[in-house]
This record gives sequence, C-alpha cells and structure tokens, in this order.
Amino acid sequence: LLTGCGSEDESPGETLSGTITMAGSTSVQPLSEELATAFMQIHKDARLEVSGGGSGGGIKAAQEGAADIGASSRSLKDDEKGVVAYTIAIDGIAVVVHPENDISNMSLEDITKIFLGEITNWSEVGGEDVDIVVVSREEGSGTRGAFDEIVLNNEDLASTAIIQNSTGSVREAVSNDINAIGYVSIGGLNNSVKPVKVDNVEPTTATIQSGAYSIARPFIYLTTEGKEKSALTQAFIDFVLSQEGQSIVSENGYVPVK
Amino acid sequence: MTKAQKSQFIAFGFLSLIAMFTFVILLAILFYVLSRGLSMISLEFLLEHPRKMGSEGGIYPAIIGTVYLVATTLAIATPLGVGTAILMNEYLQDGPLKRTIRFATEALSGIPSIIFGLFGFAFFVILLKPITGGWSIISGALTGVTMILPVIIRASEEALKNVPNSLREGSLALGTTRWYTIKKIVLPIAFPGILTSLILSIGRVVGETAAFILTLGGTLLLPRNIFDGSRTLALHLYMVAMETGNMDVAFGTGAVLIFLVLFINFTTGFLLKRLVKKFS
Amino acid sequence: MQNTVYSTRNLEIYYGNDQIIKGIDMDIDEKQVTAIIGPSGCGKSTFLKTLNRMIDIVPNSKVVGEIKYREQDIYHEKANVVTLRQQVGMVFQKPNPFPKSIFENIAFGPRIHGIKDRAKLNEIVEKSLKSGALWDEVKDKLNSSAFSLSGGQQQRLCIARALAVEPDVLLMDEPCSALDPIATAKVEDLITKLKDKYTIIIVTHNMQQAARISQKTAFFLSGHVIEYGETSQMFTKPKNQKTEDYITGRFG
Amino acid sequence: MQNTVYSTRNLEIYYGNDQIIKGIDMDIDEKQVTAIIGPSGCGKSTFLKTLNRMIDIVPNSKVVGEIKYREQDIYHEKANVVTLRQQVGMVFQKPNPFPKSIFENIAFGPRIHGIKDRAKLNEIVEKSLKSGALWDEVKDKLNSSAFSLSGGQQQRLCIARALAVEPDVLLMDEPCSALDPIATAKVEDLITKLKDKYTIIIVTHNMQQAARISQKTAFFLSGHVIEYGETSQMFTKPKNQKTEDYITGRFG
Amino acid sequence: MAMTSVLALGLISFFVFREGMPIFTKYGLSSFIFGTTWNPTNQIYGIFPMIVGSILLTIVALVIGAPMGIAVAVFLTEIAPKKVGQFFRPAIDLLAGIPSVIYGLFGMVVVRQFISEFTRNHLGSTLPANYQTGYSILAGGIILSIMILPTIINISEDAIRSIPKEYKEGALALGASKWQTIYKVVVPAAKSGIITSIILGMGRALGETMAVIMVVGNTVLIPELGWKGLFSPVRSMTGNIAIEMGYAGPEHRQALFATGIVLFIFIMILNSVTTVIAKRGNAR
Ligand SMILES: Nc1ncnc2c1ncn2[C@@H]1O[C@H](COP(=O)(O)OP(=O)(O)OP(=O)(O)O)[C@@H](O)[C@H]1O
Ligand SMILES: Nc1ncnc2c1ncn2[C@@H]1O[C@H](COP(=O)(O)OP(=O)(O)OP(=O)(O)O)[C@@H](O)[C@H]1O
Ligand SMILES: [Mg+2]
Ligand SMILES: [Mg+2]
Ligand SMILES: O=P([O-])([O-])[O-]
Repeated sequence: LLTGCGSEDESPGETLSGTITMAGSTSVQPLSEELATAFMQIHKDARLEVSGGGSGGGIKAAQEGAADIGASSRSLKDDEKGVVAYTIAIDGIAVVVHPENDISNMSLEDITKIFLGEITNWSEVGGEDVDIVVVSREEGSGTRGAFDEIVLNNEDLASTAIIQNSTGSVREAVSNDINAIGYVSIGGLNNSVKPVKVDNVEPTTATIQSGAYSIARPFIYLTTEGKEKSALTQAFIDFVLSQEGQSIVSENGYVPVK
Repeated sequence: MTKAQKSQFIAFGFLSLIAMFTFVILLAILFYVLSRGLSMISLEFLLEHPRKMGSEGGIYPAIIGTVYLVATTLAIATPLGVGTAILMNEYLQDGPLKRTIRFATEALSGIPSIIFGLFGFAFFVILLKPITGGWSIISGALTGVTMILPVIIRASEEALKNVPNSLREGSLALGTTRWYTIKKIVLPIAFPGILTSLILSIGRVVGETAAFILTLGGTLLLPRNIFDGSRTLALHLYMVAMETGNMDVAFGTGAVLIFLVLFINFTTGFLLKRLVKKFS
Repeated sequence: MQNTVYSTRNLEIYYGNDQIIKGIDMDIDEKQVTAIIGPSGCGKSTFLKTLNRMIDIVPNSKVVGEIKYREQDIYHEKANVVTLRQQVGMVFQKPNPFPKSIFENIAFGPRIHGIKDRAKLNEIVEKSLKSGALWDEVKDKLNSSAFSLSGGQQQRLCIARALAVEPDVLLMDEPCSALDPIATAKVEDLITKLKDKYTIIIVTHNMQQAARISQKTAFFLSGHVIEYGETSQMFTKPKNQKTEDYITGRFG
Repeated sequence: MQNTVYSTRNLEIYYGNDQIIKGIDMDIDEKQVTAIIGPSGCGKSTFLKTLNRMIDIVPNSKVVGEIKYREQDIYHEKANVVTLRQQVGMVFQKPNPFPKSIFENIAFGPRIHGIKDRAKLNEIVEKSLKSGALWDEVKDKLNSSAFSLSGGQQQRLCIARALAVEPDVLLMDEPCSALDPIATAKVEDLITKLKDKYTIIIVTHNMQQAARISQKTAFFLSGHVIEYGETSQMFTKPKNQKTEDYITGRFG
Repeated sequence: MAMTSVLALGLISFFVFREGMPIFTKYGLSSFIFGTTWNPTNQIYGIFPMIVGSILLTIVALVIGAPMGIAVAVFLTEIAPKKVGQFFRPAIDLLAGIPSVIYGLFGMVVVRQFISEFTRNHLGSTLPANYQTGYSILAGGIILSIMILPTIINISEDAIRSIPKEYKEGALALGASKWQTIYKVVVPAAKSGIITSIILGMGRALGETMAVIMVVGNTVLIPELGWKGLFSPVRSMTGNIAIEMGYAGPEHRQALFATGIVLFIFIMILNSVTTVIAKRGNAR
C-alpha cells in the first residue's frame, strides 16, 4: 500500500505518473473534473484529485502548498501573494430565479438593490406582490467575491440572505422556492432555474466574450510561488491552456482564454 | 375503574402513542429514502465511476473509499482500543492514571466530530503532509481513530466487565498469572462483546461526514492506496446533494448506506444474542 | 502434635479505611479441617482470601502483620504468589467452572504448570475427578460443557479442579451454601475424605456442618477471633458467652 | 379457635416449566406469627409472594390451585390486586426504603390511597413510626433521606411503611437476614408486639428465630410442606424424620 | 498505548487552541463572542448569532426530543410487552445508525419543503420572506430531535432498568398501581440517569454539523424573539466551521478554529455537568 504519494519523483521524458491534488472553487470544479478526466485519458498513470472547498480555500491551499493546484473563481486581491496564477477561462455569473417566476429581465441597479436589501418585494421590480428571498454564497466563495465586487460594489449583502455553500446548493435553493433569487456560475446552469437578462443582455458565452454581459470573472489555477512544479503539474497546466484544453472549456459553456 | 386505574389507562395509552409515533417516524424516513433511492440502485450504479461531479454514473469509488477507510481505521484503532480496555479493566487500580485515561476517553467521546475534523485538518493534513500525503485515507483514518477510540474502549471494557469475576478468581486461585487468565479465560468470553464494539465503530465511520470532509479531500477518483484522497458514501451523498443538486443520486447513495447500516446492525444483534446465550 | 501450616501474627486487614480484621493470631494445623464460623460480615471470607493472597486483587485492600505459610512469610516482597496459589487451592461459595468442557476445566491448571502430554493429562483428570468424587458421574461425558452439571456436581468439579494442581492446602468459602441437602452431604463426605491428604480451612454458616466435619473451629466476630479450639469442645462447652450466644442461635 | 386468614388448596406454582410449589394445602390463622422454614431454594419466598400476588410481576410465573384470603379467591378474575396488596403488606429480605425522606417513605402508601391532607398524613406517619418502634429514633429527622438510617432502622422503616396503609396481614421474607444481632433483636421484639393486631407470616433461615417468635411453623422441602404445626411441638418432637434432620442441622 | 486517548485529547485541545487563540488576543474575547457581525472579508469576526443559533437549535431539539425519548424509554422498560420491545430495539438501533447526512437529506427535501409550504399557505402575511423558505430553526430542531432520540431513549432506558427492583416491589406491595409506581418511584429514582441522557442529547445536538447545514439556511442572523423566530434561518457554530473552513484565509481560519474553541468549551461544560450528575447518582 505504501506507494506513490508524491509527485516529485518523476523525471521528464518518461511517461507521466503520480498524483496531483487540486482544491478550491466549486464553480471551477466541474470544469476541472472534465479537464482532469481528459488529461488522465492521455496519461493513464497520472492521478488528478479534484476537490472543492471554494476559491478562498484554493488560494490558501496554493499558498501553503496543501494542494498542488488551487482554483479560484475570482481574480486575486492585491494582498494575496505567494502564488503563480494561470487564467484558464472566463465565466459569467448568472442571476437566477425560479422557472415559474414571470420576470425575465432586470436592471443591474434593481439586482443590486435586491441583494442589498433595499428592494424586498417582487412587485417593486414588476412581479407579483410577494417578498423576495435572497440566496447568496458564503464568505470566501469566489463567485460571491466577484458578485459583491461587480454588483454590490463591495457593500454589505442583505443580512437576511439565505447562505448556501456551493453552486449546486444555491441552484437547489432557488429551484425550490418560487420567490427566490440567487446567482450561479453560468457553467452551473440547468433548467431547474431560470437565468434572467441583465439590462436586456442574456448571459451567454457570446455576450460575455463581447463584454456586453458585465457580471463575469476569471477562472484561475494557482501554484505555489518559488516552488518548482512537478512535471505532472506543469504538463496539466500546459494541457489546460492548449488548444485541446481550451476546446473543452468552451464545450462546457465557459469562455476560453485563447 | 378506580381513579388510579383510570389515570394508568390514560398514561399508558399516551405513552404507547408516543412510542408508536417514534416508530412511524423511523419508518417514514426509511420508506422515503428507500422509495426514492431503490430505483437508482443497479449493478452499474454500484460498479461505475461517477461523471459530472457525481451527478451521473455510479458510486464505485465511494464504496471502495468507504471500505478502505473503515479497514484502515479499524486496523489502527482495534489494538489501541482493546489494549486500553484490557489495561483499564484488568490491570489498573483506581488512581490518577486510570482517572486520567477515563477522563480523556469520556471527553473524547463528547467532542463534536467537526472538532475532530478541524484537528485532523490542522495536524494530519497540513502538518504531517509529508507522511500522510495531505488529504488522504490515512489522514481520514487517523482522525477516525481518535473518534472511535472511546467507543471501542468503552464497549470492550463493558464486555470485559461482564466476564464474571468468579472465573478470574477461579483461574488465579489455580496459580495462573494475570495475563494467562486474561488470555485463556477472559478474552474468549468477552470476544463477542469486543467484536460488537468494533462493528459499532464501523457504523460510526460509515456515517461520519463532518470529520472526513476536512481530511479525506473528497476526490471522485478510485483510491489506489491509503495515501490517496478519497470520499466515503456519506461524503458522496452530501457532496452530490449540495454541489450538484442531483437528489436521485443522493437518495440512491442514501439507500446503499441504509442497507449498510442494516447489515451492521443485524450483525451486532446476532453477536449480542450469542453473547447472551452463552451466559444464560 | 501436628505441624503448623499457617500462623498469623497481629494480622490486620483493611478495605480502604475500614479495618475488617483487627489483629488475629492464629495457628492452623496440618491435615485436618479447620472451620471458621461467625455472623455475616465479620470478616471470614476476608481472612480466608488473605491466606492465598487472593485478596491482592481487591482494590484498596491492605494487609498488615504477618502470615507464615510453612515458615514462609507469604507477604514477603520476594514471595511468589503464583506458587503460593498453586500450593493453596481455593473453592468458592458459588461453583465457578470455566465455560469449557469438564475435561478442560480440570486440565486447565496442569496445563499452565507446563503439562502438555495428553496421556499425562488424561491421567491427572481421571485421578482428580476420582479424588473429587465425581468420576463415576461424569466419566462418559468429559467433553460436555461444565455448565451441563448440577450445582453440586459443579462444586465437586471445582474441588477436583483445585486438586489437579496437587495443592497442599484447600481453602473453602461456604462451599455448600448454594447446594441442596443431598449435594451438601456429598461434598461433606468428600471433605472428610480429603483431610487425610490435605489441610482444609472452611468457612461455613452452618453450625452443624462445622460440628460434623471440622476438628477445630474458630469463631469470628467483627474482625476478632473470639474463640478458637477443638470443635467438639466448642460446641458443647464454649468458653465465651458470645460464642455460646452465636451457636445457640441467639443472633446471626 | 382462631379465624383462618389464608387457606390454600392444591396450590402449585411454576416458573416457566419448573414446578416450584408442588401442591400445598395450608390454613393460616389470624393474629399470630406463622414461620416458614426450609432449605434454600425450597420455595419459601415463592409461596410467600403468592399470598399477595407479588408473584404476578415475575415473568412466566404461573399459579394453579386455590388461595383464599378471608374467604375471597385472590386469583379470581375479578379480584382486585391493588386492594389485596393494601390489606396484605410485605417486608423484604433487604430493607428497601425508597430514595426519599423518612416522612415520604411512610406517607407514600397513604398518599397513593388518596390521602392528601397534610395534618392527616403527619398523624399517620407518627402513628406508623411508633408502631414500627422507630419514632423515638427518627422523630427529629423526618426529612432526612431514608438512606441515612442504619440497616436495622431501615428495616423497621419498611415495616412502618407497610403498617401505614393499615394492613391486615404482614408477609416478611427473611426480614432479619441482613441485620446484625442487635437490630435483629429489635425487629424480633417488634414482630412479637405486632402479632396482637396483625397476622404475620415470616420466612426465616434461622431456626432459633422461628422458635423464638412464631406460634406455628411450616417446614418446606422441595415445594412440599413436610410438616406444619405448633412451633413448640415441632422443635421439640418433630413428627417427620426430615424435619428433625433439618432442624438439628443435618443439612441445609 | 493506553495513553493514546489522553494523547489524542491533548493534541486536539492543543491544536484547536493554538490555531484559534490568536483571534482572541487580537480582537478581544468579548467582541468575538458577543459581536453580531460576521464579515471575514473585512476582518470582523463576531459569532454571537452562531452561538444563539446553536443554542436555539438545541433547545428546539430538546423540547421535542426529550419528552418523546423519555416517554419511549418508560414505555419500553415498564409498559411494552416483551414482543413489542423486541420490535423496537432494532428500530432504535437503526435510528442511531443512520448517517447524519441521510437525516439532512430527508430534512432538506421533506421537512424543509413541508415547513415552507405551511408558512407560505398559512403564515404568508405574518412572516418576512426569509422566514418562509423552510430553511429554519424549526426544520433543524425537528431533524435534530429525531437524531438525539436514540441517545435519550437508550440512556434513560438503562437508567430506569438499573433501578433496584426492590423499589418497585416496595411500591407495588403497598398497593400502588403500575403507573403510580412508575411516576412516583421509578422515574424519580432514575432522575439522574434521565437528566444525563438529556445532557448527552444536548451535546449531540450542539455538535451535529452536516444535517444542520443542510436544513437551516446558514444565514448569519439573530432570529426574532417569539414564535416567529422558529421559522428564521440561522447558522450554527458547527455549520460556520464546516461551511467556511475550506475557503478560509489565514486569519479567517483562525476565527473558525476560535469558533471551534467556543464549541469545545460548551461541550466540556456539558461533559462536566454529566460527570457531576453521574457522581451524585452513584453516591446514592
Ligand atoms: N471489596 C470490598 N471492599 C470494601 N469492603 C468490603 C469488600 N468486601 C467485603 N467488604 C466488607 O468487609 C466486611 C467483611 O466482609 P467478608 O466478606 O469478609 O464477610 P464474611 O464474614 O465473609 O460475611 P458473609 O458471611 O456474609 O460472607 C463486610 O462488612 C463487607 O461489607
Ligand atoms: N424469577 C424466577 N424465575 C425462575 N426461577 C426462579 C425465580 N425465582 C426463583 N426461582 C427458583 O425457584 C426456586 C425457589 O425459589 P425461592 O426464592 O422461592 O426459594 P427460597 O425457599 O425462598 O430460598 P432462599 O432461602 O434461598 O430464599 C429456586 O430453585 C429458584 O432458583
Ligand atoms: Mg463471606
Ligand atoms: Mg427466599
Ligand atoms: O465556489 P466558488 O467558485 O464560489 O469559490
């Protein structure tokens, strides 16, 4: 049982084997799974363990070397040092409501007000006369960080918001509640929730790429600064940024960076 | 009816009702989870690898991960736990040492699992990463050991206590040493009880999530050895439900877990019955 | 004059802070039956357990004073308790056979003392069961569980088990109190036979039993030996008023 | 000629498949002490427990035959066991006070039988404790825990507790076997006093006790009544050889 | 070897305290415990809402679970025929063996949904919107109450069974009915064991993590006073740790370990209370 727990022992040129662990953003996670699966199909002896945790954890894991690759779904802040960042994709954040909610378009301003708690009833934005249930992500989430920055200008979220700790559970909470509003990675959309247009712009890869849809953020892979990457880690990052890797990115509904 | 009889009638009726209600709750939970989960269970579900973060495909790696974790945890915890129990019950007299161990064991058994998780994360995952490989089955198992140790110690002690003292006296009075008496008389009799404690702790490991979410890593890949990260069935259920929202897979996993628990309980029940038989 | 097997001097025994035995000087002779009588709680069992140091396993027990077994101080720091217990067998109030076969119960002792040879073991088992007056009743079912025996048979099995390690002394703590009259009679017969070869010290609640089987009797009361002497004399003309009160049933 | 309180006919009692009492016909008289003696396991306690149907709570117990208490068939389907137990009090081998105060122990019975008035309760408690020969010893600490009393006091408390519901009969199962000689003497005195007002049926292991306090004695052996008659006669000239063997201590 | 558990306890305490203490020294104990704002991004760490949340969840769980558990224990020990008991025992063992995530899943899908529909349909006009989602103290309390049932039942049952049968005989022989014997003698005598069972159940409720996360909404919020508060979403201390641990930056992580310390101390207090009660019980 006592074999291969490190990735340091490969010399380049041989077939790639060993383990790398990736941790962090739950928004990046589905994409990472796809990329890792494709990569492991080429390199049968390689093992890429993908786990969640959230962007904050991903950054931290990369800084400390707890994981070989950290994943974040927002850009780094100025004080987040000690890591090397690779942007691997651009992702939009879709504002979602229950599929039976009549509203399909909202202004960015209204969305801001709803999440700040200044608008509390759907009738104020043209819907039925019922209270709005706000669903947000937890502290440390990259999606939340990006959303707070772009939509809330870093003001405080309404204190009454329901907090869910992954893309999937926000989607679940909104899909179960006709009065709810939330936000998720567009790669995490499915038909259990309805994305709304923001200022008449639909959240799609095309509108994000063109810049017309403004609520977007990068997906970033991070490695520890000043520590030599293992051949496997390097090979994986190279693969992700390659033609092949980037086509997987767009196949999964994200905007490629190359 | 006299007054006393009347109030007895009412009280007993009421208590019986509550008891039935409890029973119904259990049935409702079981029935609900199984009715939604059973249709998911198939050979493919059990033997395939998951796809799309677990929302498609099967749960094979989680099954194997569970087996690995349970085996590793027990392999470490059994000698420690049973050994401690023997020491506590057969050798140590009341004194500071015994009291310290007793205190520690009791304190450990009361600590919430999330604290074990915090500790396991800081100690086994981060600090001992060069040895444990960070998030890995061994990190999870070592964390699990700290959790189930009190269960094993206490239940084994109980089993040892149930060995009538007269048998120890009988053996010692023939001029045997303590260890010989333990080996030849006490342990064979206590064996079913000790085994029961081990199986109980399997249940604990199988059902635990909070401690393992911070120590196992939660990868969907099949573990190859104990230094690989992994996820257990319970962790898989949680992650699938929370990250992907695919409740069918979650309930399918839940149904498998329930079968596992049923199996565990059945086995302990069987062992306990044997134990009882031996002494009556 | 017979040899002295045990002699105690200023023997005091404590459980925690409770003094149970309060200074006993007593010499016990070889190859006869010495009975210990006295009301419940007076310390009979405690005293008996001290003679083969079974009291060691009682938490917080403390023994002060001197006990010599065949001139050896058994509480000397170099004393070997395993050897002592091999020489001083014990039979308990409730029969306590091991949950094993009849054969294995008897063979248990010899095995630990190193006898492995099957033929030899067979021989010991037969001999011990015969000495225990049980052979005829069990010879056809040596491999049955000891629990299949009746209470009286179990008690004789325990005696046979003690005999199998060839002891010098047998301590018995109310060996008949869980037995019916017929089983009691058999065990009493056995004891009477055994006294030719072994020194027997027996605790009993049954005055008549003491009178029937013992040569010497000690009357214990609250941790003291009130009277100790020839059984025949003690039951006919006790010297002490308390002894008389006790044996005539005025209390206890 | 005295009134008969109990009469049993063809009484058989079983635990599961074991027949413990094997057909007993016995009449027990009013306002005297009837002692039941016999070796351990012969069924004394079982018989006693049947008289107030406490045996009902033993799982798998079965009673066959007839027991009449003051002309009433107590096993009749309409018989009220609560009333029966109120009339037939019981005192157990080990004193069993409730973990409550002395006062509450005595007041327990009256309370469940509906007495709520505090003054009335006070009066009953005092009277019962006096009848139980305990009043002087505890009158200043009625609110202390019953466990603070000595064993003998606890046993008298239990007797007083039984008296507090004004019973007709008192059943006592070896009430002194856990007591020291002095406490025993006090309880025996008490019993002797009580027999003027109550019918007392007492199981005892102590032959002298039976001789001292009872008017009639029944000797039980293996579920049969071997001999039943005047105590004085039975201890001086028993009719049956087995009785003689037993009371002279030849077995048991 | 026997020191393993001592070592484990020592290590756990050491690590949790070492990682968590800096927060106390930096921001002060009282602002950490009594602060009502939790905003790690801006270095504001107040866990008072989580403390309140944990306590309220525990109270609701006990209010529902304790009477039920004790009732079942009394039923099983004193009333139920043996056959019924044989039915129940495996059922309770099963209840104890079901992993907490299954309770969480059931709670999330069934209980939460039910509460949500109930509030929408019947209390829609009186409750604020975020009290109508079903993610609530009530949902958490219900799930926890089921989860603590086996603890309460088993330990109370043991306590009741270990009452010397002499007490019962004493009462019955005085002509008490079975029920009078139970509530006047048996239950009072088993009191310390029953209280212990409740405190242990309390510990279990306070320490439960995953099932709680799944049903309480995890909002950092002090619920309204009064019955409406039942429907409020909350976050527990355990939930706070589990949700944010993965994400945490250095100081944020310390704050989570500090939450662990507070939880740890709560549990230690409960443990000592049980020890004291057990001692008192034994002393009798
Ligand atoms: N392990 C123990 N710890 C503390 N006290 C004990 C222990 N064993 C016995 N005692 C107490 O010591 C005293 C003497 O006990 P012992 O068993 O020697 O009495 P005994 O004469 O054999 O009585 P019995 O006839 O009832 O067997 C009693 O008061 C008893 O309660
Ligand atoms: N609850 C029970 N179930 C089965 N058998 C029992 C039960 N109680 C007693 N017995 C058996 O019934 C027989 C008579 O018991 P009982 O208690 O009546 O004897 P006793 O004459 O009172 O003896 P002692 O003097 O030891 O108290 C014994 O063989 C005993 O083992
Ligand atoms: Mg004794
Ligand atoms: Mg009896
Ligand atoms: O899980 P996140 O991508 O929101 O950090």
